[in-house]
Amino acid sequence: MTAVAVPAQEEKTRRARIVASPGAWLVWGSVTFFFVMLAGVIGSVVVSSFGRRWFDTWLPESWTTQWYGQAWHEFTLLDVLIVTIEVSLLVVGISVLVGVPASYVLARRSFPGRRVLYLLFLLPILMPPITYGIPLATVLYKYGLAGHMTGVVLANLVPSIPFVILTMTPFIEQVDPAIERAARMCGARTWQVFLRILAPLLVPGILAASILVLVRTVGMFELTFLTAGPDSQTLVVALYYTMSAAGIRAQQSVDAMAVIYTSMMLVLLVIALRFVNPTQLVARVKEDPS
Amino acid sequence: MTALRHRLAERGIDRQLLLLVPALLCVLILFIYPFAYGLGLSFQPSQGGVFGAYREFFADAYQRDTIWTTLKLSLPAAFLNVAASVPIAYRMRGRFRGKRLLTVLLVVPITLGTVLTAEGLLNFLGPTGWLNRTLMSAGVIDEPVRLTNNYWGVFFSLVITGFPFAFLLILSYLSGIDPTLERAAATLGAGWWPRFHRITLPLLAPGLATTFCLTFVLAFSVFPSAVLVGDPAGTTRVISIAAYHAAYEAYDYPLASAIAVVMGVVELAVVAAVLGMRSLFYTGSTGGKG
Amino acid sequence: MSSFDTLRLDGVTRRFGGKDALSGLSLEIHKGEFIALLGPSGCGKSTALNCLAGLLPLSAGSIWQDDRRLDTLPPERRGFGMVFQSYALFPHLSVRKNIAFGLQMRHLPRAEVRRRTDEAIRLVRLDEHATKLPGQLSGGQQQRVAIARAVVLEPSLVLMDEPLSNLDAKLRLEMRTEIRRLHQSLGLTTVYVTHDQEEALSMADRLVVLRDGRVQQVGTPEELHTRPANRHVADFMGYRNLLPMRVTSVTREHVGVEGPGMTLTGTGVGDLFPGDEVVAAIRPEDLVVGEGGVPVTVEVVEYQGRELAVEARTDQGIMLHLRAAERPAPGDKVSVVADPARVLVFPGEPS
Amino acid sequence: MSSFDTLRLDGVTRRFGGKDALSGLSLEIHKGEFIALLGPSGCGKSTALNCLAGLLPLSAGSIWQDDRRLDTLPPERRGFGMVFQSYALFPHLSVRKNIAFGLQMRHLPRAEVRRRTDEAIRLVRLDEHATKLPGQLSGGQQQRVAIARAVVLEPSLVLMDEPLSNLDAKLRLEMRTEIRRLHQSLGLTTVYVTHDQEEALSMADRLVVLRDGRVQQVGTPEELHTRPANRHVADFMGYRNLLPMRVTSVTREHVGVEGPGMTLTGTGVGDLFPGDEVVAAIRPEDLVVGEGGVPVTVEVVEYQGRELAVEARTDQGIMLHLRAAERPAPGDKVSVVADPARVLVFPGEPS
Amino acid sequence: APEKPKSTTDGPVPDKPGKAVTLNILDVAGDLQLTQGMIDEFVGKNKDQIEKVTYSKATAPELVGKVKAQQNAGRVDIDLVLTGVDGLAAGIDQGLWVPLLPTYANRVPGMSDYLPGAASMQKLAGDFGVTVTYYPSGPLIEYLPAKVPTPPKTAEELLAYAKANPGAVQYARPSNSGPGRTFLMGLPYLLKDSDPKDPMNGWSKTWSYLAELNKYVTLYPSTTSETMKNLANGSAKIIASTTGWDINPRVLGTVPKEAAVGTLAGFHWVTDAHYAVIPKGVGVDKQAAILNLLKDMLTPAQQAKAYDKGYFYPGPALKDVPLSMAPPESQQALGEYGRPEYEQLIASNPLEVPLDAKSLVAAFDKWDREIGGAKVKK
Ligand SMILES: Nc1ncnc2c1ncn2[C@@H]1O[C@H](COP(=O)(O)OP(=O)(O)OP(=O)(O)O)[C@@H](O)[C@H]1O
Ligand SMILES: Nc1ncnc2c1ncn2[C@@H]1O[C@H](COP(=O)(O)OP(=O)(O)OP(=O)(O)O)[C@@H](O)[C@H]1O
Ligand SMILES: [Mg+2]
Ligand SMILES: [Mg+2]
Repeated sequence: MTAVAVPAQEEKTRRARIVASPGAWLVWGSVTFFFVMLAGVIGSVVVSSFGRRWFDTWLPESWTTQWYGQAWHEFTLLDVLIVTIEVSLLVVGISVLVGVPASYVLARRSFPGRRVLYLLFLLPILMPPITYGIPLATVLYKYGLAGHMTGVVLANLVPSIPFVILTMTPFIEQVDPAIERAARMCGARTWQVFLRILAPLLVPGILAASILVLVRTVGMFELTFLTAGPDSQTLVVALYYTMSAAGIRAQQSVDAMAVIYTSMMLVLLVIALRFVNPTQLVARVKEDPS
Repeated sequence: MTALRHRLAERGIDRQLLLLVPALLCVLILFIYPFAYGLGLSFQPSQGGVFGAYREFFADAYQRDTIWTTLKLSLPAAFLNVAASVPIAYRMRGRFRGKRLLTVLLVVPITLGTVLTAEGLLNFLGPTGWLNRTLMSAGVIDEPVRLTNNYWGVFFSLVITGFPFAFLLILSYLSGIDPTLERAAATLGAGWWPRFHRITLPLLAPGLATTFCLTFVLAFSVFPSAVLVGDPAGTTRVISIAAYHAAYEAYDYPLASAIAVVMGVVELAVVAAVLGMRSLFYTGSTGGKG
Repeated sequence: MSSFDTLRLDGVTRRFGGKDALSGLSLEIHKGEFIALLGPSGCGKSTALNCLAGLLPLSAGSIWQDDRRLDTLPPERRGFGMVFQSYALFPHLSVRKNIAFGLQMRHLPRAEVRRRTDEAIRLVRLDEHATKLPGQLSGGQQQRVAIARAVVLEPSLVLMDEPLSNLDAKLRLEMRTEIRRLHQSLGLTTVYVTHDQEEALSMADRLVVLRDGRVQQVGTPEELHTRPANRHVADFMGYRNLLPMRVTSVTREHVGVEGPGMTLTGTGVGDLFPGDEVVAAIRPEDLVVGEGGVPVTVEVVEYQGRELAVEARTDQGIMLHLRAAERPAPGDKVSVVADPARVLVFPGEPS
Repeated sequence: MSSFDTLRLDGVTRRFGGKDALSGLSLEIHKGEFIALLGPSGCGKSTALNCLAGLLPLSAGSIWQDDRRLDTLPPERRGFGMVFQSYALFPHLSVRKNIAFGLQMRHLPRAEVRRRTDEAIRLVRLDEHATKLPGQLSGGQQQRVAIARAVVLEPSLVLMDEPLSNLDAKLRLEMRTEIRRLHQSLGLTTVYVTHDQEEALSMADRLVVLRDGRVQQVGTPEELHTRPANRHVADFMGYRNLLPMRVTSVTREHVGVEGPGMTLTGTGVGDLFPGDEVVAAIRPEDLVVGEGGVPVTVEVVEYQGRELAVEARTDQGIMLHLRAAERPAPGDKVSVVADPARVLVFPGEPS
Repeated sequence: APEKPKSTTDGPVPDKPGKAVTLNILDVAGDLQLTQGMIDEFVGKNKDQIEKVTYSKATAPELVGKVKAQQNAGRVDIDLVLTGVDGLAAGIDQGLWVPLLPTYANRVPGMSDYLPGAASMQKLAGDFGVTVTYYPSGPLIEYLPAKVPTPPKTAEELLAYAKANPGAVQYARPSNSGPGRTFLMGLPYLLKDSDPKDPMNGWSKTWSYLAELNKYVTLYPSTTSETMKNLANGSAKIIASTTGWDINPRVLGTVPKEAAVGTLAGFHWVTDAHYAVIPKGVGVDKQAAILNLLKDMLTPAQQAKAYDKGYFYPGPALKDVPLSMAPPESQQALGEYGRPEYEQLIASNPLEVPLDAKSLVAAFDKWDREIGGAKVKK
């Protein structure tokens, strides 16, 4: 498919267009600027995390991996990483499974009380966990659900499900309802329509929502801390601790923790983007058939 | 029986609405009770009657102003994130070499987390960070520019974490729009700008609205970076700091809940305004014959 | 579910924002029948199909399958097949998978799915394109996928919404034949929407003519063609010349009518009395050049395959459409006549 | 931009994934011409239009407007109008706004936009629906919006991709007339894709017949209809009876051919010699019941408006399509003859 | 699976748990750095009492919420909390802790050997907590001798220095920083304010001093680490510090070894300590194990581990725990980075307990409004 040589002339027109447009320059210019800034931000942390001492100089005096080793041992990071990944995948999976059907109904149907429901689903996103975190943890503890992974997952579902609902609604609106009707005419039940027709068409949306939920879950300190038990701490609790707990801590070890945190997320992100394309398939076929 | 079902169906109530049930249950069980508890708490301050906590908040200019401080940070940040994502995502339609890599790179900052962002900003933009060093050795400035521990530090961190978020969503929403429509507009003599703002933008509006709301909400509840790279006692004393202070330093949970409720209400007002505008726009299938 | 004897539509009505797109459609469809829905653009044909399929809830009326009420069932439980006017192909599935989808939904054995899918692909001549995605097909190819996807299920009732509109004449004829063949060999019941009266006439057992959401006439192709119930049906059935006239005489067989600059003899439809305002309807092919008729001046001559389509104007400025075997030149003055049996006279409604 | 004398396509080729959808299309279009692209489904008609409009980059070849190279210009700078086969209406704009869009792009005064939009809406008979969104329209109504949107601009070149496929016969005739009228009164140049040869024949000045991406014949309607260049064109132009035969004799005027159980006399196309394998092409309407012809048994009789379409089979099992004025019964044995001038004999290609 | 509370939560605490227990220890003060070695050693030797310990760490403010949630639900799975003054006080205020004292004071005999400062700190814990580590803290000032050849010797000189070098003096926002708050609490003593324990009414000199200083402070970082970093990279010249923050960061390498500390004339130490508390709802078996653990921790041999690498210098809460008892790494680190002058300074300056929680929060609030937030107002 991709091996077809693009005729030289086509190439030329394209290049000509890029050269011609000042808008393009502006856009790519700002993108480059953003990347430079980003590289500076990330780079300085990474460099610092490998530096033994770094005072008033361009680069640290000497290099070391001791900060990583320390962080790894201090927080038994392997376990924490495993828990983090388990929790976040569970949260992402469940909130997509529960959220997408709900957003489907909200996007497609009009029924009495739709607005009220929409508001209801908005609230958990709007309300800071301060309002509901402690009572939520109480409820979960009462039923023996907190203090281990179940509680962490359940608590994180509270903002995640509405988040999926909110992000998915416009995606679902974009899908032509006639396609669903056609599937029904082929005898597909609702769940089959979801599985076989909607899900593939919504892949970019689900991907985006999942990534965002993942990021939020991995970074959700409050709810996780309140409901976690000693062996269901996630990375963010450890990170948050290194960052803001009392006591003395080398800057570099915070940086190392942050780098570990980011690396984990990055791996997940790259895996996700490796297998799924955030461009909708429909557009991909029509976009530039060559 | 069937007659009843018929009548209900006419009003839009049928079995498909059952798809809402899991999400609704989650929110009702896990959120509504805890939230009602927190809400109730906000009306039971230790002194000052039912609205005492709210009165306390609004009577104190130092507290009340946090709303404005937060809006001043979050609205421009959300706006910039969305506004910058649109042209970049728009440029990223179509196929070109390295598109996937570029996408990944633009989305990467989402994995940074607040801690790394904060550390990175402090390291990189700090008085002896690489940026100031570069500018000073290039002779552009004599004194280091202050870019951290003030409004700008927080603003940058909101951009770094918010932009990829907005970009990912908008890129996905954008790809759900049938490219044929733009081609049709081109044959009608529309150049790229009218094509964009008359065709693509309105079709993207629902997605933009949602993206804006979500980035705004994320920015509005900014906490760690407001403390870490901001000036938490002064220019970036955002409302969540006030809530945090009440809850975790003064252990005044009624006041904390009240502040959090105020936060939710302010966010709700903005979100409602945006979603209200969104309903003025077309929502529905964005492609296909028929 | 699958089989039935009759399907009864009872006052089926569908309103969109206060306007009836379909109003009071009552019809009994028997097993094995081939019904064509016919009517001008926007008359409610697709709406009727969608109501039957269960894709649009009814605003009033009911649908019965034998003695079972159908209109409360969701579409997937009615077991009908449908070709959508907009095709509605699954954009993410290849041609083959689009077609196989319905079979897979019925959990048929893999081998059978394969066999039947292959057969359907062959039927619509898409063997070469089986692995393409819908976005990579031409318009007509897409339409054929839509046909294949519906008929491969061999459903008890097939609903087809303009299934051949984007096919070339030759393929259209082939497809028509295939559809009829399937209809007959599998004993399907078919409801077929078309804008093409020739197609309707040649394929259907019965025709339903709609106008503005209302049924105008239900009947066999011959009935409709030779005895349209009103001037709208006539208009639609190819009576291109609709001339407002006044009745001069009424006999048992014929009606004499008179208009500006011409008198004609025709056959009345409904009760007519001298002096009534009427409309005389004549097909172009029934208006022929002949002695002693209405004198006209040829204006436009169009080549139409074998015949020539001619537009001519009477001295009073009324435009007539006729056919000619030889090529008259624009400006020629000729006289045209029509067989009274082929001139239909309808009461003139205020239109 | 707007006006030109000739538009020259020079070896225009478009490949999709290694397969030519359109190959080497060379054509000169003169100002004011009405060109119809005709050909079976999937032959590359839409591809050709898209290339012309600038929506698909060419894989090879070039397009010239007078002496300006066109194929490197983006679509919006070519100033052509286009009716998409899939309509491509703007789903968020009302009918009126869809139609006004192009005019607004040209920054015409508001009053003129309004006037011309109203006129176009009236032209396509959508006055009642002007405020609806495309999603609220019937298929045919949508198609009419697409037509109005393109013609309202009065562009120097209008490209129409099956613009009438979803309209009923009556409306289609009206629209045809309107399109021709616009074409003539505004002096537009039109490239018109249709699958309907009748439409092509009646509207176009010249026809281009494509097959598998290649041009088969370019000519006036009459040329194509009476002297198709090869059996594919013949097939496409309604010569439904394509009989594989062998040449027995060749005279200056006629060719004698012989097939299983029948002998015919026809007119040769190209050089033929006795013994050659050929294909005799005859239209159904040229095969008539008459004395001393080929004996056949009637199998299927279809009512088609005025005439009857008959399928009959020779004793050797070859199927013939013919027309009859009177209704024969299936099973009747009749004899059919054809005028030698109307029997075309083509060299038989290995198909 | 959720652990059902196996033993009763009230009633007399046995001498030893009936069966070896598992302890979940939550550290919100960074105390494990000092005490984990002690705990591990005890657990290693007393498998019959404590089967296993799990450690988790958190920040103090969130602790209260979590314990409350568990207590409201009747399932407490945090058995022992190691906390600083703030968490201790918040918990007392919210009624979270088991009143171990004076009932079981005799089970932890080490408590009678507290250093005087530690003993005062123990008073803050009322009936609820047991002091496990202690240090005199600050306020100190820290600087690089190369950049500040003549460091200020009094509060007034510090102000004058700041005036002469705008932006050079830095202390972190008190509510986020130990040295920051020690500086804040130490000022009333330095300035001889009327009531050093009453920030609202007795600190008038302190507040006007801070306001004046504020004019020359460009930045109040949100963490102590940042002030240290700024000191190291030269963007700050003099920062507030404590004994632990002086030694440990130099050991870790975040601050140059050559950094020096100074004191301001007439300063009082504002001491600090870490406490062990047991949340209500913990079974008596576990309480028994914890009491035995605490008894062991408050022995000189164990306390010597608190020297660490100067993290909480000196660290031990008990009398007569010289550095020579500390593990060799501690001795080595402190040999290299320690400051012998501390002994003298500790001995010769008065020790004061920090503000109580309510007053401290009020002081933070006032600081935020009038000092930290002053730049935005007007
Ligand atoms: N994106 C694509 N990828 C691969 N093949 C394509 C693509 N688009 C079109 N084709 C193929 O190119 C050929 C020509 O397509 P085109 O749309 O031009 O046909 P057409 O003449 O318009 O047919 P129709 O009358 O059915 O609309 C078809 O066989 C089609 O399958
Ligand atoms: N969603 C809608 N909202 C409002 N009006 C609608 C809607 N859908 C259809 N209509 C109107 O209902 C009428 C009937 O539409 P329908 O699609 O049934 O026509 P049709 O007979 O299929 O026409 P065509 O031959 O053009 O496809 C049309 O006038 C159309 O404008
Ligand atoms: Mg329709
Ligand atoms: Mg086409």
